[in-house]
Amino acid sequence: MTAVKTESVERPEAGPPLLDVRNLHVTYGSGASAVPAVRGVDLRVEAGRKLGIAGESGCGKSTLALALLRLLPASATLSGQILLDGEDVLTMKWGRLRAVRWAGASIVFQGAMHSLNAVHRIGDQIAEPILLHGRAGPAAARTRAGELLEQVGLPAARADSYPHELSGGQRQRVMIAMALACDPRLIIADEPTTALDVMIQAQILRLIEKLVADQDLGLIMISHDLAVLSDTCDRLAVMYAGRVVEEGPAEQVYESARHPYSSALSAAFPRIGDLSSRHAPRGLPGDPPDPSALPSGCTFHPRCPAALDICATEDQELRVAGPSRRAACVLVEPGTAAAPGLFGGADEARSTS
Amino acid sequence: MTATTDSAPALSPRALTWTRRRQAAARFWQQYRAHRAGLAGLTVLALIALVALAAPVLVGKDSQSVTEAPGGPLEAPSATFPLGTDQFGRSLLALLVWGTRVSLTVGLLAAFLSVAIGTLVGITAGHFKGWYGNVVMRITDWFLVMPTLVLAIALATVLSRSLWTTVLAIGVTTWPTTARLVRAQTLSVESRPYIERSRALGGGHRHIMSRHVLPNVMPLVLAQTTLVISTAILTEATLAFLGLGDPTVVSWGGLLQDAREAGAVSSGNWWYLAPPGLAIAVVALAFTLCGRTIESVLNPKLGVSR
Amino acid sequence: MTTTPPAPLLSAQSLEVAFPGRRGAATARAVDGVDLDIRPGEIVALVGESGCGKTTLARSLLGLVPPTAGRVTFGGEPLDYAGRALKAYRKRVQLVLQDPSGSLNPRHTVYDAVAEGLRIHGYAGDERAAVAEALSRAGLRPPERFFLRHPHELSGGQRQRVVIAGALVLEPELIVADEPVASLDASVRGEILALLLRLRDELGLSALVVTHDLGLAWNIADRVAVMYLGRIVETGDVEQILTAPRHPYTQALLSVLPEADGDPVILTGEPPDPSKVPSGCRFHARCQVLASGEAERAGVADACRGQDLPVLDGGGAAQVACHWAAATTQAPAAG
Amino acid sequence: MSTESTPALLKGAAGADPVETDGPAPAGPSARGPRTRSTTAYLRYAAGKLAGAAVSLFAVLVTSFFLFRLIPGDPVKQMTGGRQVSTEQIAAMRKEFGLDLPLWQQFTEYCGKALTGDFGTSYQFRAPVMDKITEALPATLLLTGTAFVIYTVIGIWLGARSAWRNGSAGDRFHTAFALTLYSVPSFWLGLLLIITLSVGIGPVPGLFPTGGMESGSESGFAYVVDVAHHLVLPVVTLVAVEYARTLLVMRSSLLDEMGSDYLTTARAKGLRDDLVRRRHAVPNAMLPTVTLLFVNLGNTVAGAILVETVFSWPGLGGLFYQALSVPDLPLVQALFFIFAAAVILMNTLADVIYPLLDPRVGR
Repeated sequence: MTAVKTESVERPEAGPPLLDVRNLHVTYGSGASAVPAVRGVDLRVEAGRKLGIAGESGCGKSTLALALLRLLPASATLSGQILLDGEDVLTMKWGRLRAVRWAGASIVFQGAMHSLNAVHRIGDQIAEPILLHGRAGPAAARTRAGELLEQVGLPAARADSYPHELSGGQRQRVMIAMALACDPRLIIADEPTTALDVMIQAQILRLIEKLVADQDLGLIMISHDLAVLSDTCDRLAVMYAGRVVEEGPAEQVYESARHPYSSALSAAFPRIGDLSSRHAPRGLPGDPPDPSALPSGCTFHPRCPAALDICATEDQELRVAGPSRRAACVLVEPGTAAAPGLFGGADEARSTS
Repeated sequence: MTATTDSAPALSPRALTWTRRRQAAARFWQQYRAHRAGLAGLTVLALIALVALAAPVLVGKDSQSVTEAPGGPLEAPSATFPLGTDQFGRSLLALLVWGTRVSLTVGLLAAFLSVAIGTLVGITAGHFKGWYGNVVMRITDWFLVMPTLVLAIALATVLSRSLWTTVLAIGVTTWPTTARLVRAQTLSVESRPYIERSRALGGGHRHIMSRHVLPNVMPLVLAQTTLVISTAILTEATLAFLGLGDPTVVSWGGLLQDAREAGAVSSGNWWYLAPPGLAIAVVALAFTLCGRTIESVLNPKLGVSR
Repeated sequence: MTTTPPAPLLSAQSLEVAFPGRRGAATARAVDGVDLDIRPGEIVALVGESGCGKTTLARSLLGLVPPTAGRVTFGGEPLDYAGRALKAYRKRVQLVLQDPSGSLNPRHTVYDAVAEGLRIHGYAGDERAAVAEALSRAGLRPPERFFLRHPHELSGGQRQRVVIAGALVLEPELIVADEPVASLDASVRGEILALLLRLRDELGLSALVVTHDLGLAWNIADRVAVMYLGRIVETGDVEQILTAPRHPYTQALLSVLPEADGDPVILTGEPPDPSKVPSGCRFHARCQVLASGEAERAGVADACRGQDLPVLDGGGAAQVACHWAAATTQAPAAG
Repeated sequence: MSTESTPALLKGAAGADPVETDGPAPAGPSARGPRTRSTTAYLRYAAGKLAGAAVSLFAVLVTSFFLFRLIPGDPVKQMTGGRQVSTEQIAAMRKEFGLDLPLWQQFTEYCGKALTGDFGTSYQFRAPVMDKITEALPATLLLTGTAFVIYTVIGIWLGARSAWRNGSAGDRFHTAFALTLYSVPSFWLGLLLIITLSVGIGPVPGLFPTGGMESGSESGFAYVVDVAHHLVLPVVTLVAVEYARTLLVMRSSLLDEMGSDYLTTARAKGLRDDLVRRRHAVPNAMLPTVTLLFVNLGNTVAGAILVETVFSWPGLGGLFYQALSVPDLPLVQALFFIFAAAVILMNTLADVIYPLLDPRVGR
C-alpha cells in the first residue's frame, strides 16, 4: 500500500514539522482475526497550527491518538512512521519514549472523570509528570501545579481537591492543566468536550484555543463533531474506516466538502436558520463499517449516494482536490469546482429502509 | 455483527423462543469448551457422579456393615484392600465410594436450599427498595456476621443428628452471601434503562422481576450455586469430622473422624487419612472450577472474580 | 401550525417535582412550575442543559416520577396514578430513551424486546404479525431477519429502531423521546430523526423530544420550549424562537453554536443547581444582559434580582419569561 | 465463604456515578461545604455504623442465649455424668447455675451480667467463663494474628502479580494452586502435616511437635523459640487454606482497574510500568481488598476452631469444641458471642475506616 507522498502539498517552513505521520497502519490482533483500525494515514502538524480529525465510531481516530505516543495495548501492531520533531516514535527505545511522552507531546483525554485517578489529589496528579521528567523539585512542582490551575481558570487552592469533587467542566480543565505541565510542543486532545454541556464546551474550546495561541503549541483535536472542529481548527482531516478520506482547510472542508462522506457528515449538523434543513434531517443510510468486516473497493461505497460501479471494486486514494486540499473519491478531479451538489436540497436518496 | 440467524419466516413466537434457547445453549457450550479448567472440572464431576450412582453395584451394600467386615482391623493397603481397612476391618475403598453419595447429596441439596433462599431474598430486597428491602437486608446482614461455621456447628448441635440437619444447617447459614450478591446484581440491573423502558411500557413488579431481573441474575446464581456446592461439601465434611454428622451413614468427613479416633495420626496410617480428604478436595475443586468457568462464560465482564 | 389550537393531547399544569436532599442537603426542585401542552400531531422539543430538569419533566409526564404538585392531563383526563389506569395510560404514551444499548435487555432478542409491550398489555391479536409490522415501520426490513438477533449483534442505529418499534407496536398517540439520537453517530442521526418525522406524517403521532441540541429542534420540531433551572423560560414556534430569541439564555445558547454568527456569549460559572434556586429571575446570576448593565438601562435590574417571573402558559404562543425582554419589546410577553 | 464483602458503601459509590444527564443534580463543587461540614457528615456516618453494630451485638447476645437452650437434654444431668445424685443435690445445682428461674428471668439476668463482662460459671470447669476465655485468648490471638499477617501479605502480593501478568503461566499457576488449597479441608491438611512432619513417615523424623503451644520446660528466649516451633504447623495450615481468598479478590479488583483510562493517562505521562502499577493501579485496587482483610480477620478467629482442635492448640476454638461436647452452656454462649462479636467488630471497623481511605465515599 503506497500512500500519496505528502511532500508536494505545502511547506512554508524550513525545519521538519512538529509531527509528521507517514503511512501509519495499526492492526489489532494477528492472523485471521486481525482487525485493521488505522490503514495508512498521513498527517502533519506545524507548530502553532491546529489540526482537527473528524470521524465516527470505529473510524480509528482514537486509536490514532493513542498510537502517536505508542499507548496502544500489546495486541496492536504499528507500522509506518510517526516523526515527532523529526524523531520516529515507533523506533524509539523505551527510555527515550518515556522521556518523550508528556514532555514532547501530551494528551487531553476524553471523559476526564475516568482519566484522572480518583484516589489522588489533582495537584499531585498535575505535579507527577513535572517531577517525573525532572523539571522541578517537589516544592516547585506543587507551586507550578497551582500556577497551571490558575492558567486554566481554576483557583490554585483546588490542587487539594479530589477529582470527584469537581464538575465535568472543571475536571476537563484539570486535564488541560496537566497536559501543559511539561511544556510540550504538541497537545493531542481526544474528544475534549464530549459529554459536556454546550456552554461548558464553549468555555473549554475557548480555553484550548487561547492556550494554543499563547504558547505557540501544535494541536491535534479529535472529535466526532465536525462543526466544532471546523470552528476551532485550521485544517481538518475526515476519517472513515481507518483512512483519511478528505483533508484541507477546516472552513472549506466543512462548507464545501469534496468527498461525499464529509459532505454528508457536514450536512448532519444543521445550521439553524437554514430553511433547507428545516424539517429535513440529513443523514446517511446504513452504519459506519465494522473494522473487522470492511466493504471492498472504496469502503464508503455501500452508503455513498454518488457511488459508481467502479467504487465497489477499486480502492480510492487521496488525490489533490484543489489548493492544499485532498480527497479520496473517484469523482474528484483536480481543479474541478467544489462539491458536486450531492446534498443541496431535499432528496430521496437518504430515506432507506 | 453479521449473525447467521436468518430464520425460516413462518415460525410461531413459541418456536422462535425455542430456537433462541437452543442457540443460546449451543453458544454457551461452545464457549465453555474453550476453558480447559472448566472442562476438567466437568469431567471429574461426571466420573464422580457415575461412581456415586453405581456405588451399590461397585462395592455392594454390605460393605458398610461393621459386623460382616471382610478384613482385620487397620490393615495396610494390599491387593484385597487397595486402601487398607478401618478399625472394624471394613474396606476403606468401599467406604470411600459410599461416602461419595453422602457428600454429593448433602452438597447439592444444601446448595440448592441456600441459593434458593438467597436468590429470592436478594431479588425482592433489590427490587422493593422501601422498608421491605431495608428490613430484609438488615436480617441478611445479621446472618452474614454470624460466623458461618460456628452457627452451623451450633445448629447441628441443637438439632437431631441426621443428614437433613446437616443440609439445613449449611443451607440456613450460607444463603446471605448469595442474597447480597444477587441483591447487588439486581440493583445494577434495575438501574439499567431497559427497566425504565419496561416500566414505561406498563410492566409491573412481577413482570420486571421475572422477565428482566431474573434472567440477568441467573448466570450469577448458576455460578454461585456451583461455588456454594463446594463450600457445602467442605462444611459437611467439617461437621462430620467434629462428630456432628449423621452417625448412621458413611461420609468422607466421618471417615476422617474415625481415622483420627482410631489413632491413625499418631501411628502414621496415612492411607487411612489421605484418601477421604483428597476426595473432598477434588470434588470441591471440580465444582469451583466449573463455577468459575460458568461465570466467565456467562458474564465475561465480571471476569473470573473470586 | 397553530391557527386554531386544538385541545392538547398531553398537558402539564403547574407541574412541580422535588427530590429530597441526601444527608441533609436542600431539596432539589428539579421541575419548579411548568405548564406545557402537546397537541395531536405536534412535535415539541424541550431544550436545556443538563440539570435543568428536562428529563425529570419528561419522566413525570409519563407517570414514572410522581409530581410533588400540579397535575398532568391526557386527552383532558387527569392522570390517575392507580395501577390499572396508569397501565392503560402507558399503552397510549411511549418512551424512547437516549441510550439504545442500555434500553434493550441484552438477554432478549429483538422479537422479545418488541413483543414485550404486547405481552404486558395482553394483546389478543397476532403477536408475530404485529411485531413484524412495527419493525418494518421502524425501518428494519425484512423484519424476520431481525427477530432472533440480540442487541449486541445490531448497530446503534438499528438498536434505536428496535426501541422505536417496541414503542410503535402498542399504537401509541404520543412518544416521549429523551435525547433519542445523542448517543448515535452523526451520520446515523438524520435517519432516526427522519423516521420520527415520518411517523408523525403517517400515523399522526405526537412527540415530545427532550434534547440539549438546538440543531435537532430545528431539524424536526414544530415548537420549542427552553428550560432553565426547572422552569420554561422561553417557548414558541421553532423558526421564531431559534432565529429571533428574546430570552438572554436562549440567545446565549444559540450564540455558542459553532456555526453561529457573531460573538459567542459564553456564560460563566457552573451549571445551575436545582437545590439552590436563586430569588428573582432564576437566570439573573448568569445573565449577560444584567451583567452588561443593559437591564439597568432598561430599568428592570431590580426586578431581575428580586421579582419572580410568572409561569409561562403551555399553549402555542411565543412567550418569554424575562423582565428585560418584556420591557424592551412591544410583543405581548407574558408578565 | 463470605467473599462478597464489599460494603454497601462501595456500591453506593459506584451507583452514584453521575451517568444521568438530568434529574437531581449530583452534589456539585458548589454544594461541597467547608471541611467542618464534611467532618460532621463523616462522624454522623460513623456513629450510625457504630449504632448498627451495637444492635447487631445485642441480636447476637439474644441468639446466643436462646439457640443453645434448644439443645435436647438436661444440662444438670449431663454434668452429673450419670452418677447417682439426690433430687436435693440436683435442685442445689440448678440453683447454683440459676436454672431454677423462669426462662425470661434467666435471660434478663444473662443480658445484664453479660454487659458487665460476666458470662456466668462454666459447668465443666466450675470456674468463671470469662477466666477461661481470657486464659485461652492469647493463644488464639497469637495463632490467628500470625496467620493473618502472613496470608494477607502473600495474598496481596501474589494477587497483584497475577493480575498484572494476567493470563501468563505464573498467573495460571498461582490461581490454580490457590484454588486447590482453597478446596482442601483445613483439618485434613493439618492432620496430614502432623503425620508427615510431626510423626514422620518411615525414616523421616518428626520435625515439629504434634500439638499444644509449649513444651512446658522452657523459659526466656528458649520459651519464645519453643512457642514459635509449636506455631509453625498450625500457622502453615491456616495460611494455606486462607490466602486464596485474598489472592483472588486482589487479583480480580486489580483486573477491574486494569482497563481504566487513568492508567493510560499515567502511561502517557511517561511513567514506568511498575510505577503505573504501584502508584496508580494498586492503590485503587486495594480499596475493596482492605474491606476484605478486616472481614477475614474477624472470620479467622472462628475459622481457627478446626485448626486449634486438630493441633490441640489451647485457644478459643479448642475451648469451644470441648464446651460443645458437654454441652457447657455458659461457655458455649459466651464463645459464640465472642466469635460473632469479632466479625461484627471487624466489619464495623472496615465500614468506618473505608471512607478515610477512599476520597470518593462518605466525606
